[in-house]
Amino acid sequence: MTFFFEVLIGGLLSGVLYALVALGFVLIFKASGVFNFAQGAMVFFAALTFVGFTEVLPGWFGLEPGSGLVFWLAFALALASMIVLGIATEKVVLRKLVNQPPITLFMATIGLTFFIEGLAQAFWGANVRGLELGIADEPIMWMLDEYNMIISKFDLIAAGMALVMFVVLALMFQYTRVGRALRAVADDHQAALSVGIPLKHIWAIVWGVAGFVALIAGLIWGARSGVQFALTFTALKALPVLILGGFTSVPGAILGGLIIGASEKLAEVYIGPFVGGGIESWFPYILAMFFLLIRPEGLFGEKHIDRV
Amino acid sequence: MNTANTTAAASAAPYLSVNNIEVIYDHVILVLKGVSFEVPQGGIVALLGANGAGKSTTLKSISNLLRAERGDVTKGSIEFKGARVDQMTPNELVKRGVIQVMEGRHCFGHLTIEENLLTGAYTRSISRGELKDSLEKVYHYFPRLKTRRSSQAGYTSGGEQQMCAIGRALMAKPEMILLDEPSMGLAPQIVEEIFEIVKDLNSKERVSFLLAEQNTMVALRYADFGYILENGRVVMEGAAKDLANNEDVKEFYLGLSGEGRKSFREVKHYRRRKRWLS
Amino acid sequence: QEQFIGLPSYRVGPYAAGGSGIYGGWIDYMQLINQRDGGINGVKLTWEECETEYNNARGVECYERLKNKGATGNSVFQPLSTGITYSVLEKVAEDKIPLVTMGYGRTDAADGRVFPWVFPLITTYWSQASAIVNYIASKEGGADKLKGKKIGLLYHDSAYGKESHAIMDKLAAKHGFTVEKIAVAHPGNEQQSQWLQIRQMRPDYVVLWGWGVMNPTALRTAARTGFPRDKMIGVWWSGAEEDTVPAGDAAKGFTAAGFNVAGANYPVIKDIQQHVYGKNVGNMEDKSRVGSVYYNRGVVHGIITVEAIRTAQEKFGKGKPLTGEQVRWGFENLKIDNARLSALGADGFMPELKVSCEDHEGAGVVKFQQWDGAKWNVVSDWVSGDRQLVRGMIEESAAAYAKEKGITPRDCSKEM
Amino acid sequence: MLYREAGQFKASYQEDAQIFPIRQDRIGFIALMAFFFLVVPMVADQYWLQAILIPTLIFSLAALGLNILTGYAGQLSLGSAAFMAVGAFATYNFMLRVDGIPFIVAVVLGGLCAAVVGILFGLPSLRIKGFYLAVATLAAQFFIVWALVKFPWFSNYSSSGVISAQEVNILGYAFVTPEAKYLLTLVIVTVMALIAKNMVRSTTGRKWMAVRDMDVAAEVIGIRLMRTKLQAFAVSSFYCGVAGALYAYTYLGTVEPEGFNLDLSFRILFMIIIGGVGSIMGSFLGAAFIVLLPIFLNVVLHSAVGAALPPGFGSSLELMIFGALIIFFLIVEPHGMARLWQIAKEKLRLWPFPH
Amino acid sequence: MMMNDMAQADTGAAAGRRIGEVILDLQNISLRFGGVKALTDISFDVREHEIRAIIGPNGAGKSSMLNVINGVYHPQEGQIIFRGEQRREMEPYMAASQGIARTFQNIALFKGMSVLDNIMTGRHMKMNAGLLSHMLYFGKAQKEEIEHRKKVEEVIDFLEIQSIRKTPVGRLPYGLQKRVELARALAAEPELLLLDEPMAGMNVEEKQDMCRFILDVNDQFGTTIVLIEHDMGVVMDISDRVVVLDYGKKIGDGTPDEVKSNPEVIAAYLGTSH
Ligand SMILES: Nc1ncnc2c1ncn2[C@@H]1O[C@H](COP(=O)(O)OP(=O)(O)OP(=O)(O)O)[C@@H](O)[C@H]1O
Ligand SMILES: Nc1ncnc2c1ncn2[C@@H]1O[C@H](COP(=O)(O)OP(=O)(O)OP(=O)(O)O)[C@@H](O)[C@H]1O
Ligand SMILES: [Mg+2]
Ligand SMILES: [Mg+2]
Repeated sequence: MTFFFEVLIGGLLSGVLYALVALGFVLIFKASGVFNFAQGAMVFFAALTFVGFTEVLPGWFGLEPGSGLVFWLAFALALASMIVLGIATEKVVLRKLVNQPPITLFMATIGLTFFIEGLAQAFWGANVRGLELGIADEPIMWMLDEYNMIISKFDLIAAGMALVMFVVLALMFQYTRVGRALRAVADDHQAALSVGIPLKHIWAIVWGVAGFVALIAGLIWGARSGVQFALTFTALKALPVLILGGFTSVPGAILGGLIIGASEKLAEVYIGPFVGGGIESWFPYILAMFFLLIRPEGLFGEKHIDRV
Repeated sequence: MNTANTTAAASAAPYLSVNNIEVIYDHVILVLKGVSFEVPQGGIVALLGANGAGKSTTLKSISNLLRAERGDVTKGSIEFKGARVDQMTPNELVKRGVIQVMEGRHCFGHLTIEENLLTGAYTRSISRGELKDSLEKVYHYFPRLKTRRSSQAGYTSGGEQQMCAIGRALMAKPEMILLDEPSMGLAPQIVEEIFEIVKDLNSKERVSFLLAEQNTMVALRYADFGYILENGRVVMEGAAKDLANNEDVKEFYLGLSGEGRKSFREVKHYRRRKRWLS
Repeated sequence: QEQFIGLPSYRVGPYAAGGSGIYGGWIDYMQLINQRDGGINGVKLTWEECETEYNNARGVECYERLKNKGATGNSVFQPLSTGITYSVLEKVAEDKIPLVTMGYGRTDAADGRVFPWVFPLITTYWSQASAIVNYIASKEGGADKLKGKKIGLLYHDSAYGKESHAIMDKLAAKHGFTVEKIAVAHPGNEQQSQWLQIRQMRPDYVVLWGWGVMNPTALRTAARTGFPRDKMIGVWWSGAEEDTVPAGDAAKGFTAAGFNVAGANYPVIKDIQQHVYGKNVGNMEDKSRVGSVYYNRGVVHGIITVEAIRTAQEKFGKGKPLTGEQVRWGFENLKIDNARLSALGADGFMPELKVSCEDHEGAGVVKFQQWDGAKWNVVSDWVSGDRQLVRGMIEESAAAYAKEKGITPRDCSKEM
Repeated sequence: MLYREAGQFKASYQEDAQIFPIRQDRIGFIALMAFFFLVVPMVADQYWLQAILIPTLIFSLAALGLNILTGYAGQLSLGSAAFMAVGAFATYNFMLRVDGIPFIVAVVLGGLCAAVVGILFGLPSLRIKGFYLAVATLAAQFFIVWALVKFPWFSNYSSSGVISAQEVNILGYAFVTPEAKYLLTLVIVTVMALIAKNMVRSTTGRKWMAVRDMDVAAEVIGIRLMRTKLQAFAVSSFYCGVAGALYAYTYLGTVEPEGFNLDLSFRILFMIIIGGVGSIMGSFLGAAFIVLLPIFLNVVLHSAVGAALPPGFGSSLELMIFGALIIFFLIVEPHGMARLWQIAKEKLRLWPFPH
Repeated sequence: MMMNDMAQADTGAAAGRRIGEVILDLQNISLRFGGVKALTDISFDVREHEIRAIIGPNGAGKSSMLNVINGVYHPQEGQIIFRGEQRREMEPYMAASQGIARTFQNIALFKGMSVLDNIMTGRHMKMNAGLLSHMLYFGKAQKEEIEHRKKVEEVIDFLEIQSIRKTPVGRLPYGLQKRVELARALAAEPELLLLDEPMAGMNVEEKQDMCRFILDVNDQFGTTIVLIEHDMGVVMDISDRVVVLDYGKKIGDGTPDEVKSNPEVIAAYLGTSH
């Protein structure tokens, strides 16, 4: 039974981290109806830029490597880069594709993916780097002593950070003027334009915020498994979370994350051995698919309205 | 009606003027072939014409929504209060006071009616209280919306959506509204109500209107001036009263012949169509 | 006089870290030969890179594009990708270009009678698995101590990862230990459940048959669940700096196999630094990576390629560019003994090698290195696997392929 | 004034419903076919045939398959590569296990297997729409590749999961030379493209498009949504399956399940979006674009200016330019190259007048 | 009220058009969406060959009523009897196969297809060549295609949309789209045609044309028509009987004249200006 709970809790914590990546998707989808394929690339770009700066900054300014100052300076610079990237995306890509069908915008973000991946590697090279956030990745001792259960401190803190972000963003969407405008844009670009919602600002804001989310996700995932191209794959983990929770819902993303995280781990442990293991690659998708059969727009997604 | 003095007061300076514009869609489809007209401050100008004449296109070129449909103003200029506005974004235009109500409603389906209305006030930085007042005003004009305020717009009836679209534009507190077929799909008494609202806003708050309307009868009743568009050209213009008395207009746009309105059942043949230009 | 070598490389994407290191080392070594020796007996080496992105279709395109370049065509094709290897496996025989797949590709191609054009060289996955078991045995104090032990096999859930299954099962049966196979789905950046399972099973060792991000993640998660890292043995695709550095302290004590070692303290690397980087023609952007595991592996690629060409020149004429067919002969008759290694400045850097018509593997040994938190340290001599068992499996598998394809294996006694 | 339809009158509906109603188009098409069937095999070298033309044709076929599903029937799918894998592995097993089975029959059966799997994974489309469906088709992608790796029977117990295609032999003629393989591929692709064209210009295609454009209205007209969607899934998967079989048999020779990864699925999706969603010709244009552009960039950046760039930078630059060009194309024409072509023709028709 | 229906029909209808038996009978229909009561206990019938109008203020439930008739919405209560068959719910395609066609308030054309293809799609119920024969485009498929194309061309001629045959419908102005939608519905040769505000957004001239089309369809093919329209002129002129809905309830039913003078209807809908 301890084992069961260990797996369950571990899964839930990983789930929150999946949800963190999914959140980036949700933001952009909600605000523009675009399925942003580049989300994974943005996570990679953000983390790589951050690590890149921590490497070069000491040399530039004679700072002590690994110091808090370097960390925060690198963080600020990485965030600035993400915002610049967001604004540039709006200027060069989205503005020109207003009111186009979703699939076209989707494709544009695929182009963007290639671009960002190339850009990141052109700037910082393809090397794999380590990243230390200074949060020890070790089991919480009293849990281990008391219940013989392994729960990682790192995961717990990361999940906590993620949850704070979720709450803030969820509130913003529901209750602010900008949040409302974002949702309006997602419904109908042209109508949003017609009431004077400045698409460019909105998009720049959203992509900036998505960049911030990507940076956080990049830092956490980068600290877990190194800053390398594989960070782009975190997007793959986020997709089932996204469909399960619904493309448009921040709470959906988090609940979806919890469900996917927990069930995928439990399935791997309890079902995997019977079919040869490795089912984590598809299990979340199949699970999400069955969920969709019951609720076609995910748990909290906006219902597709078709009236005649 | 006090049409006469509004027109007189306004004719001094051109408020909105459209000068000889040409519009091409998709680089190949030429739709407007040199359209010019003016809207005086505080005026109500009707743009009339058959389906496909280019009314919506004209409105969209003023509000700069054309680019979103891969359309382009290739010639001519558009001026509002003396400044060229053709290169402005719709957002800047709304801030300057020009807002369009698009044909076919275009409500934000997933937002509630009230949220839809609130998006209309996006460009105004106002306090919560003022926002509430504006809302109340719209609800006052359209009580039906109040009862449906918390339903998602996508699930409301056609007419409710139309009201929502108009109400949304009102929330921006515009100086000039471009109304594209406001009466479409509305029950007759609501049509009247909407035009009364137009009248009201026009006389009380000096809001100018440019309306594209198929319901010529009503449009000419409320407008000061009218332009008739055919095939992307202005083929006739004049004071609303004069137009309403023009024989051709009477026959083709008002369905009135010499002996008054004909029953729809009596119109026997439809293979006749007179065009001023084609 | 120039000898052309086509390089189907990958420097972007998930595989780039390995690619840039290996191709960097390889190119630097060829540069060294050109700069220091003026080529191989006066024949300068030329090369052209072609980006494959590790994608099969693009690999085939590169292969076709490169094959007729240079005066005598491409001399050797080394795609560094199992997928591309398979895609050109049959073409190389038609085009008469040797295909060298060091540490990847088709294991049974070590049977040169069935695969005359393919050279896995030095070692194969099966030899490696067997060597790892032998290494564990030596740590435990003898093969008999393996009995009753439990070895966890944490593998990348792909064809690559599954290559380990058959041989491990055979070895387990032979030595009386048990294997617990645990799959990690690609890409493997989340292994919570696998390691909790491992914690339950309590294996004595865990063999990490991983790739890419799966490796540091495994190390980190092992640390988190309290599995001792010095009981984890990695394969050569799990044993580079790229695998340990991201794991931070969690990687300390981790041991991995390799058919080359890390370190810049070898004459050959020093020569590269002097003659290549000294003249500012080095290929690595990040010079600190010179001497890393992947870089040195690239140097091994370079050494073997150059030595094969040198060997072939002995037969077909010194100082002349050779055709792919002639270079193939060079590979098949390649013999690098310790004396030669010393001469090359690569003593202990890579194993001795003797290739023959039957045996395209030629060595079958690996060294084990342990990560101390900053660098790899060699902790064993060259360890061989169970050559007989492995060879048996190779021949069996090759024979099955020959049958399926209707290939009559060469009779090696008739060759030369 | 060359490109005019003036003076070409159609006397019957049959004439009006031709694939190329305009004479100039017909002539152009015949010339093109003659070029590809007669001239190319004679002049193209092995590189062009094996590394460019054959894969372009095969990817065109896969793109065509996806276009039927996504472009015509409006069901977004990210699992095309998996259906290709089913086709390839099924064909392999038919060839392997059924003695003396003719190649074409094996390919068709392989395609049918893909169709069956396609229907299975198409079932959720009855309830799920848009991007939700796309992500659900990812389940197919991951599951199928996993299953092919996991169950060694599919690859005849080959230790590495790789299958090695048998020799293609039709009526005693062995297709071994690149020219022969090219012609075989070309024939199959041409025939299937014509069949696709026929489907989309008849009721079948109209039903697909109706479901795509507005499914409620389609249902009100009496179209059975379930049947139509599943039919599209089946046909599309069949096309992908055949493409997969050709991928194994006339192109690579040996394939591993992981070769049919998500990346390939995306690549096929790029093809139809760049080429033109809902256009047969677009599938071909898109495939050519996606196959050729990276090669072109690679040649330019590595062979031409490669020496001047730091290593690795060239490859990154390649990726950046590729991405930028995709975006550029979409901005110029969001509806793909096929639409660009159409607009060009419309302009040509009006030429020398601008409108 | 029922009794003078026939008399009214006789005089009002053009010669040769005889209003027949009840073919559609709606009994006690109630429809709710969550808390919204779209329709409450509504009953009325439609007779063969008649033009039956439904009017009412916005949001009264008119469109919902049509949706109930052809199976898009499933009412919680009530019964629908169409040509003697009684049912409460069915799928839209079943309604289509029984001869019910319709147009939509918000145009629901297939935007990516040409006018011709849109109308051809309307005929698909009558085409039964299989997939294989379509693949080859030979034999039955081709024959069918041509045969039905002829029918479609008749509809195109009838509605005078020859010149836009090959245009993608998305590019057409609103009014023409409405006409194409009608064409698509007519192509199915329906027995019962449901029209949801077919004349919205048209000027008088176009409305006249549209009325003519509707009357002609009704005359020439004997098609029964249920019509929603806000233009009272049109409704009063061309319909045989009118149902008035308000807030989901029926507040009037009868001939145009009767409805016009019904005080409840005047209060709720017509207002005093008419
Ligand atoms: N996005 C577009 N692309 C191509 N052509 C268009 C587009 N929008 C409109 N058109 C064409 O422009 C012409 C004018 O259309 P517009 O919508 O302005 O007419 P309208 O006068 O508003 O008609 P209606 O009364 O039906 O609304 C029409 O012929 C139409 O086909
Ligand atoms: N699918 C639905 N979900 C929720 N509410 C709905 C739905 N369909 C209709 N309604 C509600 O039912 C009521 C009746 O709608 P309906 O569309 O039938 O009105 P209508 O009479 O056609 O009005 P209009 O003349 O404005 O088109 C409206 O209040 C509408 O909001
Ligand atoms: Mg219009
Ligand atoms: Mg309605």
